[in-house]
Amino acid sequence: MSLFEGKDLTCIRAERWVFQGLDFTLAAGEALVVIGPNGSGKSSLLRLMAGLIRPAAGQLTWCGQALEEAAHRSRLHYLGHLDAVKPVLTAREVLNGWASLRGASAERVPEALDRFGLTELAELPCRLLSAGQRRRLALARLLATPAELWLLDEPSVGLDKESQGRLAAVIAQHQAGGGRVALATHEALDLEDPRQLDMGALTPPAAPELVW
Amino acid sequence: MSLFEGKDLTCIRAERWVFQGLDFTLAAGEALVVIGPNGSGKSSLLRLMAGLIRPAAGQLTWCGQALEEAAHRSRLHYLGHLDAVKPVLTAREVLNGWASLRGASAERVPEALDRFGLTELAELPCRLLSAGQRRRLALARLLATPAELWLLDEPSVGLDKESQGRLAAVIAQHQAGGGRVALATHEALDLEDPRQLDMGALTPPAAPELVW
Amino acid sequence: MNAFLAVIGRDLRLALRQRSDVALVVMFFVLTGAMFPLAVGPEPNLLARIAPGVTAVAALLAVLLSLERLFLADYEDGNLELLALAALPLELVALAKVAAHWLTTGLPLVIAAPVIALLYDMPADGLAVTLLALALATPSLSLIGAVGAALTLGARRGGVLIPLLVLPLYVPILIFAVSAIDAELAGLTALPNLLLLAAILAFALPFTPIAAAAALRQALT
Amino acid sequence: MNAFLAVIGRDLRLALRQRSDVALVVMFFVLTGAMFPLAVGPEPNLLARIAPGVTAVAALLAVLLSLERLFLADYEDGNLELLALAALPLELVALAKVAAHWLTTGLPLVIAAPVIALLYDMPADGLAVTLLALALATPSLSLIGAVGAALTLGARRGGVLIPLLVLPLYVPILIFAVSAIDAELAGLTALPNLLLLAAILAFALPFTPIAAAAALRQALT
Amino acid sequence: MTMHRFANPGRFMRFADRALPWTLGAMVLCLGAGLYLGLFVAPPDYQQGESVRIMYVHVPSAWMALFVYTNIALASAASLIWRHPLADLVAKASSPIGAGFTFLALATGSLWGKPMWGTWWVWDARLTSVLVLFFLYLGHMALMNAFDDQARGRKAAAILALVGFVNVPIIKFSVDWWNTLHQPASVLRLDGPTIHSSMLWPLLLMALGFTFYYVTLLFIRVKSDLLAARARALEVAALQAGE
Ligand code: HEM
Ligand SMILES: Nc1ncnc2c1ncn2[C@@H]1O[C@H](COP(=O)(O)OP(=O)(O)OP(=O)(O)O)[C@@H](O)[C@H]1O
Ligand SMILES: Nc1ncnc2c1ncn2[C@@H]1O[C@H](COP(=O)(O)OP(=O)(O)OP(=O)(O)O)[C@@H](O)[C@H]1O
Ligand SMILES: [Mg+2]
Ligand SMILES: [Mg+2]
Repeated sequence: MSLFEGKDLTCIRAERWVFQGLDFTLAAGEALVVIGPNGSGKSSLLRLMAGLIRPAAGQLTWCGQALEEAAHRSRLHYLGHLDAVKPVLTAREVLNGWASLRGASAERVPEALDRFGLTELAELPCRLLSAGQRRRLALARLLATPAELWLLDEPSVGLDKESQGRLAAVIAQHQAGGGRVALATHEALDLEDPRQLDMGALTPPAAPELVW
Repeated sequence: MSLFEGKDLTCIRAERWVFQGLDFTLAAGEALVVIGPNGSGKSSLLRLMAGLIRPAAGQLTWCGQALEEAAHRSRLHYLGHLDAVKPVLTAREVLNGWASLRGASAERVPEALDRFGLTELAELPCRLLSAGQRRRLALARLLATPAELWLLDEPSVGLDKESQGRLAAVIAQHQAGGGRVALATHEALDLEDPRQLDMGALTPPAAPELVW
Repeated sequence: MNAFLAVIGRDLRLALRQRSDVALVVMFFVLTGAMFPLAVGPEPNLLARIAPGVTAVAALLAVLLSLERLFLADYEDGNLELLALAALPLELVALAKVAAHWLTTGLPLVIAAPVIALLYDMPADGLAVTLLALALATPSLSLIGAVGAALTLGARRGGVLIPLLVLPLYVPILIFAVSAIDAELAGLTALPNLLLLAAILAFALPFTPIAAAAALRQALT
Repeated sequence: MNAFLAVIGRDLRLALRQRSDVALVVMFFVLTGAMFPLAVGPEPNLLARIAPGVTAVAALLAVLLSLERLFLADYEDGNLELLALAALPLELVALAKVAAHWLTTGLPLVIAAPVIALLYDMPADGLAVTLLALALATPSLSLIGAVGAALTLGARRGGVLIPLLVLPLYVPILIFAVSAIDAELAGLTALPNLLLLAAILAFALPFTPIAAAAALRQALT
Repeated sequence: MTMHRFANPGRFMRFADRALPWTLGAMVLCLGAGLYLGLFVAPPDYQQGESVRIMYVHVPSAWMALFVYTNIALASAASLIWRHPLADLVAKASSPIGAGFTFLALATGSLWGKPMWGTWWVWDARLTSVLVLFFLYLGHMALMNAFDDQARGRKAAAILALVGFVNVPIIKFSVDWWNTLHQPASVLRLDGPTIHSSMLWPLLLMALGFTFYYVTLLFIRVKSDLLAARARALEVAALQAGE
């Protein structure tokens, strides 16, 4: 059974050690919930998993093999702190664009909009959307095109109660379909048997071994 | 006793009705929690209260008198969805700058940093701060200079558990000192006897599209 | 390929969403061109002398101005991450964005050039070569400019840093373009200079996207 | 007053955080100046003719480039709300930001002007007037530019929209500045043109901040 | 800068400390001899007169301008391919020195131009391309310092250096490709030097001296950069210990 795995990962950002010696495994259908205080490195870890930044040490493997860039890109969805929504485009255009960026058709877009209750807002330019509506649009991306691995950085930020429910349901369905999800959060989300990774519990990075 | 009051407020943004016929009162020491689904107009209401946008109908009064711009500006703190943090400045510089913008001295800055656990990070350029650390810095503004009225738009977004506690404590202290706070949120914050204003319960605006 | 076109389409839609956008570059081009007669005075023969130079410089500056936003918007609103994770390599993404940039900047300039030629009443044959030279030069400007734009992401005052990085690299293009027009106006052949422009383009086309992509990766870490 | 200085200080610190920043505007100024000889050819007498015009145009463009970020950054990161809620009226905030902008843009240009004068070997007396003209013109450029910058908040491609709004208003400044230098070089008196420049400044100083503030309020709703 | 793993600056420091006195000595010797031969021994030019002696500064500095930029390009390639942090430091330390040499070439050139061509400056291919090189140096330096995250600035500058390298051959062969006022190469040419040895020797000595000057300065600057990096690392460590 294929496994997404990180071994002894060290992350250095702007000369500052964020974490070191971090291990994780993520099997099909699993949910990995990354928790921890602000600045403990949750977002950094997700960016590592997405291949947006390289680990200073340690390695990421997909069923044993080291990550192959193009393949990895095409198998993941990354949702960051930013919503990546263009003010001048309508919600629908944003999703269509994203779908075709992934080389997929736009057939799933209407359903994606519907799942996050955006159907009646679909034709509005996004600059008219409220913070939470924007966030929901960003989330709708997950459904606009299929992807095996979801990397979600505080997905529930700004969502109202109902939308949080929708999100939980969407994630559960994703897992049921054998998809895997790693998400960072400060709020309690009700997921199917989540495994927790507490960044706060890691041995805090020792003072970086000095230049010499 | 002085009262901050809004009567029969109507808000129209980009030709779209956000809400109408909204009333609120906010007495000294009170906390007004604005809840409601995404797009129900929480942020818009707070911007109205701050005087950043004008009501299409209805009026805002401070102990009976209609708002006097300059006076109102100087008595409020507004915290929006954006953190208004300059990537190139250090946390301390950001707060000092804000204090002097308000025509105040920087004497309270160290304490403000401390209350939100930013003292160790005070000398880092803010672009190195994580999302939650930025949010905490934005919140520290509330303490950097005194202001009677706090308008907080989803203040707890991205905060870890500990910081949420700090925030609650700070707000409680503010109320105890006779300050008033109006905040929009989706999460449950434990405040001293909050009064709720549910935007969802308002008579919904006619239609999401243009209404001429 | 599919995704490549998607990126172009996306940027075109963004640019054309406000139809004014394209018009703006053109107007800047024309305005700058129109500024010099005001600045150096009206003698016709003097104007005729500087016409090719002014045209080239104005076009170059118009492109320069439009460069900053090439990647910056996507970088600030988080779209760059998504592009970096798109189905096609970042090099091609960069190339696609450059293509869109040229279609919304360089091409309109070429089309608008006759206006300036008219302002300086340039002879018809000179105009023909001007258009040709611009058509060959502007793509290179976009390509090289993209590298500068990508390099300055996250740097403050990118708007001023970009010209400093890019202008030195623009110099040969500027010189060859002007010499081509001058040669034509002097009754000589413009061919060698046009060929040099083509050579620069052929050289920039494969390499600049690689450099730009590398810079973008840096910006994302 | 206190808060007024605070705004200036804040922007100065932002600009000077990297010392290079100010240098950049200057470099752009010099680069543009250096571009024209490449474009119009090396004849010294021709260059001497266009020297004043080029200097003025280059300065004008350098200011233009630096304008976009004047309010945009604050607008996008939410600082503009805070400035609008600061202890002093928005008009003064705008004025303070313009002052900071001039200190980090116009002033350096005045100081750098001799370099261009050297590239075109302009006589010393001409240089003196050039400096005077720039010193009078650049503040007006910043003031008027601020209005344009404020108006274009929210519009994408602001970088190109601003020139469009602002250039027409810059034209008189450009003309008077150039005529002043030309007059001096022609051995006549530059005084009348300099006075006209001063008049424009005196006129822009009180009114442009009001216009800018109004535009900023619009951007915030 | 992820010094911690990839490089061993300690080794470099020790090497630099040992090499410095020698490069310094060599520099003094070469420059001294070169200047003496150039200014007093070498004959004045039959048409240029004494002003030809500017050559002994102008030409070597012009060569160095090209040589240093080439070094930067090589170092940049090394840093991008092998991620070797020392390469980054070399590039960073080199560009101000190179800019200095370029400026010297420009200044002496235009000083020489006044008597020879009757003007300080002409916009011909060689002069212009050197001016462009000067701005490439400035751009490299500006980009290097344009980021709060030094590592980011270094990588960006490295990419720029590689892109800008195309200018070097243009400068070198501008005189051959375009007809310019400036005279073509007579020393650095495939078919061997074509100037008299009485002029060639001081020229080469000066060139050698300039090279040693460059190397010496390079060692010093890289060393100080390493020390700065170490100080920063300590500072950060202190900060993080606090967190
Ligand atoms: C600012 C003006 C000038 C610049 C930027 C400049 C630049 C250069 C450069 C880059 C080289 C190196 C050529 C190579 O390595 O092949 C060079 C060499 C040389 N320059 Fe200049 N030059 C300038 C003015 C002059 C003047 C006025 C003279 C004298 C008439 C002159 C005489 C020479 C000579 C004799 C060489 C050596 C050529 C050789 O033997 O390789 N230069 N100059
Ligand atoms: N900048 C804007 N310009 C025009 N209309 C806007 C703007 N921002 C929001 N709106 C509209 O106003 C309505 C209310 O937006 P608002 O941001 O106040 O909602 P909200 O309650 O804050 O939502 P959220 O919980 O997502 O923050 C939305 O339906 C949106 O369409
Ligand atoms: N863009 C960046 N460049 C350099 N360092 C950064 C950057 N972003 C964050 N850091 C540093 O990395 C550390 C971890 O940041 P990260 O964003 O991963 O924390 P986080 O767990 O996501 O915090 P939060 O819960 O607030 O999002 C922080 O201490 C911060 O100093
Ligand atoms: Mg985070
Ligand atoms: Mg809101």
